[in-house]
Amino acid sequence: MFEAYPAYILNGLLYASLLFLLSSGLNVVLGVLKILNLAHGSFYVLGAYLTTSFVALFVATGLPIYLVYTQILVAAAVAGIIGFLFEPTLLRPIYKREESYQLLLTFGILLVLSDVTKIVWGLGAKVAPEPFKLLGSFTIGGIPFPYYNLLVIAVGFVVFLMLWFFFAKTRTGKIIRATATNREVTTSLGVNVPRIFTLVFVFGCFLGGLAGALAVPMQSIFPGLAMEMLILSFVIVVIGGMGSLEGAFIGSIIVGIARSFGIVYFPEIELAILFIIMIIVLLVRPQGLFGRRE
Amino acid sequence: MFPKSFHIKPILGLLPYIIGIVALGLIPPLTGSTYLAYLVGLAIVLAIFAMGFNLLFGYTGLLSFGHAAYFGAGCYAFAMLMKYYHIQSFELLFLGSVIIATLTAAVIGYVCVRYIKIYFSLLTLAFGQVEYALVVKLYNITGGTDGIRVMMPTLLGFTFKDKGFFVTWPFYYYILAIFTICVIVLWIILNSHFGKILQAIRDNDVRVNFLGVSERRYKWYAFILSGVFCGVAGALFAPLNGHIGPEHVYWGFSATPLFIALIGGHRVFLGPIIGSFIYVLVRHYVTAFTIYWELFFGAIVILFTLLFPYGVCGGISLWLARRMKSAKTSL
Amino acid sequence: MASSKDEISKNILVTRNLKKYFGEVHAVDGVNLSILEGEVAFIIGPNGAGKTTFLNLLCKWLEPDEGKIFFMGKDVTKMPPYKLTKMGIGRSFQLVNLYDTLTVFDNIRVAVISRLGRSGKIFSLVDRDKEVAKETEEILKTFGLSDKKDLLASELPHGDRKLLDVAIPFALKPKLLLLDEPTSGVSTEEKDPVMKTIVSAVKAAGTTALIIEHDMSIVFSYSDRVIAMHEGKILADGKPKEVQENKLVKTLIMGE
Amino acid sequence: MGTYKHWREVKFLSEEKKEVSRRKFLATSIGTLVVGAVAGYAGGYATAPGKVVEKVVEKPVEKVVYKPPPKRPVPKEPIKLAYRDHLSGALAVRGEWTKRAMELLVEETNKEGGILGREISLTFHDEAIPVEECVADFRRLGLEAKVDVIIGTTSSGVALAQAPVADEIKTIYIIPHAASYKVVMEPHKYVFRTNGHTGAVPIAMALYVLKKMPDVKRVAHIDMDYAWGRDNWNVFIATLKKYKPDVEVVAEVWEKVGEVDHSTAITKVLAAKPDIVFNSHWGGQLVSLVRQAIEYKFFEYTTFVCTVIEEAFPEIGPDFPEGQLGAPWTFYWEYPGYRWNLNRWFVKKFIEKYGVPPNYPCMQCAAAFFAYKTAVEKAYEVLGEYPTKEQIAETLAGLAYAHPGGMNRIRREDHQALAPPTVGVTKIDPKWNMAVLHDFEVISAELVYPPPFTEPLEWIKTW
Repeated sequence: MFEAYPAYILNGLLYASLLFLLSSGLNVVLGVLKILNLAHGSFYVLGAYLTTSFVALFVATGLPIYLVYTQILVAAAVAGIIGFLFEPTLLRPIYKREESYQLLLTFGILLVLSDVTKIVWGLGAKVAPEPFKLLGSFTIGGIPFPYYNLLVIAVGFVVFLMLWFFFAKTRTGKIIRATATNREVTTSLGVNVPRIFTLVFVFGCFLGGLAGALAVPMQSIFPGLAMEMLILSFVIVVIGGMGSLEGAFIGSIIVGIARSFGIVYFPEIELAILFIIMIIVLLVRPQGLFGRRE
Repeated sequence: MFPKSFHIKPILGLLPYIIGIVALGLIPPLTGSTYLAYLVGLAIVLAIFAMGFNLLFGYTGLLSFGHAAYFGAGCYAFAMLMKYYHIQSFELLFLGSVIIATLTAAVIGYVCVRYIKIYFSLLTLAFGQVEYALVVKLYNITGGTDGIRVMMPTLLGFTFKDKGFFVTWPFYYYILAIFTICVIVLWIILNSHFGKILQAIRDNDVRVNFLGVSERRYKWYAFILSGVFCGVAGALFAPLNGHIGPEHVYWGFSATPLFIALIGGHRVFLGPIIGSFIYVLVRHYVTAFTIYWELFFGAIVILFTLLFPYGVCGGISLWLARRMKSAKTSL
Repeated sequence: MASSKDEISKNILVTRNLKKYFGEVHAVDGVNLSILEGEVAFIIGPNGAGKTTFLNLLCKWLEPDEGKIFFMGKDVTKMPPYKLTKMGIGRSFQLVNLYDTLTVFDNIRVAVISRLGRSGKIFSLVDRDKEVAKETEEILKTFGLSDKKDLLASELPHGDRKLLDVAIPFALKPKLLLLDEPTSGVSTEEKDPVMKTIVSAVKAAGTTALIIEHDMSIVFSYSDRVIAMHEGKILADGKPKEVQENKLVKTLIMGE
Repeated sequence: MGTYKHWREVKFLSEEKKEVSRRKFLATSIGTLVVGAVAGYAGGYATAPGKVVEKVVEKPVEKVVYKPPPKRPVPKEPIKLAYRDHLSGALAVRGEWTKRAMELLVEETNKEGGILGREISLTFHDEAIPVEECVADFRRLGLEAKVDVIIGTTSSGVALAQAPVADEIKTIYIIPHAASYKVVMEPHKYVFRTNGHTGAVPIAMALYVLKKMPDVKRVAHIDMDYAWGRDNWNVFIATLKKYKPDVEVVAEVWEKVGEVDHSTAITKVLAAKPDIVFNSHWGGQLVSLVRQAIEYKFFEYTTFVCTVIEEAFPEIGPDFPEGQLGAPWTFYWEYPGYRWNLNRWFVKKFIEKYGVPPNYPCMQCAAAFFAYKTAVEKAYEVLGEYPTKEQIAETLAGLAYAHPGGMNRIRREDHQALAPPTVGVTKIDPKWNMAVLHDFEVISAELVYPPPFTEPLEWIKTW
């Protein structure tokens, strides 16, 4: 039985990487704009649907097949641009408003986007298998494991490093963190805060779209996933600590591994395992693993 | 930066309330349509649910994401008491459901009120989803996703055969009576000493500690009271709908009272009631005519949050206040 | 100087070796203080001397790291703020935060309701409670806010907001009133009338008061006793005259 | 196309219920000659709809010369048919298919004069709204819009909620998809179900596994963690254990509805090295499970046994592994060897219009549509005037009728159609460039349907 352990751990890391990518977008927007973007799940769905269309188009063009992975980034970018439509028009007027208004507005966007995807891509399940099939799989501990999954784990890790480096080391990163801590002061320093907010929101949507784009080749995308993905990103953001990237990264790994071994040893638990972890963290350390107490 | 609060002195005293209740009472005799009676009954039940939710949201400043858990507790208590204990009398079932819903709210509330702002909301969401997972998993007791069928209970000892008649006449007036009591009780609570303290907690919960009032304990009392109203709504909903399932505990359903409160106006007493009628009627005719009802609803939500942040009643009160100049008015 | 048992019972408030650290910063570093019933004492000192922190420790906004607090002879170090307030300590806030969407009348009424112990009454209409209304009107009159009682707290000019901020704890009829710079942000010519209203109300009710204030002219014209703090410790404590002459106070605080 | 074995005993359509021993069925390889009987009987009885039907019915069936009563005129206004399905949300995957099927059925039938000359007006309604909205909308259709018949519902929860309401609003409610056996556990006058349920199809699946792989021992399963998945698995494993008590369950996985990441489930199952892996996934979840399983070389290590396998055929296309056992739940569009007019007509029209063969949700729609159509025509024949809703309901109870998916007999007691489930093995069909079921068997209804109002697990205990 133990020879399957490496496979379970790899599966755990795979789920952790997807969780981190999914929640990083929400985390960035929450950390800087102090907005809990309920429509974040819709950008995951958009990224996925766009990938299915772009990959299908790409395969039709007959270009060398190994370039199909570019379509994943293209789809994520388009998802980010769609985010650009919403931020200046709808979100900017209510930054000063009470928190419940921001939540409700993003909930409205979630509803609108879920029907838009239905109108554009229809009601059926869509797949984009080429990137997944291309790399084949190897066996570890007697159990086959696709190479594509390793790619996703790697991307998750790389994105974490890039984000950490961006916010800790680069100038713009520091400016964004300053805006997050105190808008008024940063505005007085001559920083164009509204533009920073738009940039950050678009970047959040891009990350959400990237998670969807990376996941769809392994899975499939069908209407109604936006709410599921939103709850998953909630759990990670809470466990890791609001707006904390290190927290989300470590939190994703804990949840990914816990879920993987949970399925193996307690099959009944799969439905509630995420929420139980979330409640334990909220009770023991409400600010999350790495968050700061407000 | 926030709108003017509303002095609770209603403009024309209790007149609008009496007219409203009488008008609702005339629907069955005038129209005699089972369908309309069912729809209005549903609107009233959701109004009670939204009033319970708004006691926390609009008057104590606590935004809960998992309120469907207490409404669902009321529904499931009603259905399971009827199914496993073969209780037929509505009054007994009603009492049992309200008690169980209130206990659920008390237990979950005790833990959640320790936290503020987004932590509170997410913790209520998490507890709500754990209850949802329990309801789906214990499927040999709760029927899981198939839910449980709710027969017609006996009202004051009378049994009924035809569900159509049951919904249009006896149960309709039963709901209306309970609704009137709920409105009066809530109005008194919100205008009582306790109500005033809750509003102080809404504006500045930390400072309330320095008035000699334990902020945490009073938030908990408010949470329990809210649980009572959710239990009442759940207990009325089960026989009206005839069938209850896990979707009444899912967090998606928790967004309904938030919709209703914000559309109606969460800072006005009448807000959730008017909001509920608007919600049920608009939602109902939209879903009947288009499969893209989510688009329609999303647009309404965005419109209201941007242009009418105070909701319908809030907007009307503001407009009246401006025109009446002197007294601060409110519906 | 160890205070003996009887000193605790005689004074309304006694602190023993009270300490509070924020990382290495010793905001309050071992303060021993006794306040007599009915005294109006002012606390002066440069910014960062630990004045506000000390006040926050007394009303349990902050938990002390070390030391003990005795109020009316009882050890209240471990008591939560709302119990302490019930026993008789009221406080105002340096950064004014009122009940913004309630009317001025309601801001005071909430305090009166709590004082009369009626906050738990669910089925009694507060508008019909004559006693609460009468008492609230009195407080409004003493603080000169009667004509603005139907305005919302957020609609008041700054001076009135400051007054309201003091009126709320005063409505609790506390035995000890802690005021954190009640006149800060008020225009200079208005500072004196505001302080006069406050001190006369406090004196009339015989309440002990501990007031943090920067404006020296006000301090020395209204205080019975002045306590000078510097870097978390008490530099000098006594009659206004004595403290004014004290060399240390002159150099460290007055900066002469 | 695969070989088609004839079944020896004609079981079907004999009114008296002869107790059939399952052991005999297994010992003498394939049991009842169902499809053959179906084809023969159906072929003669009802070919293309519309004009041909009148001809057949007039031929007197009994020896006694039967003089049909004078025909009174049929009302002119169109028959209002409301179709309800999940047209949004996670279950919308089927909505797209069933919408196509219903549009085709109504369009073609109207071209040939509708039912008894009355044109059919079809309206679509979305069921992916909270249940109480569904129920309210259902009432509105019956009371306000006064529709003649409501066909639809995929989720059993909604079907259970709406069944009592159908009697309340006295409107015929035919359920083509919702498959929980609980839906027909209580008698309802106006409610009929025209496809197999979770108490029957898993039994057929188990019998087929026992026949195909008699030496199966190690069994694993991945199922959705709600009533549907639970019923499927419990009935399947109970049947298997009844015949082979030494069968061992080596790995269990319960997945939440809407789960997209199956990697851990697949790894756990592979680690247990099972002979077969039972599964009742459907919709997008089945598609993503098979998609991931292929990359995990799942099908080289074990065999898939899936009760709703056809759902994944179009999306997975030629990658679908061959040799997997499966059922299209109840009806399949292609009966190799035996095609009768209704089946040929419906499949030809469907492919003409959409370029893709109709999958099982479409066949289920057709089964429901023809149930109503045949009942109305039969009632009109007997009464001589256009039947009321009540009369149509009485005709439907106990009605035996043909439809493109096979032959149904709706049981009088609980209005459940004894639709014989079809099972087969997957094989890639170059014509459609996707997998199809071949090596086909139709398992007689008496073997798999529990008697009215009995729990399937209790019934299995009594074998």
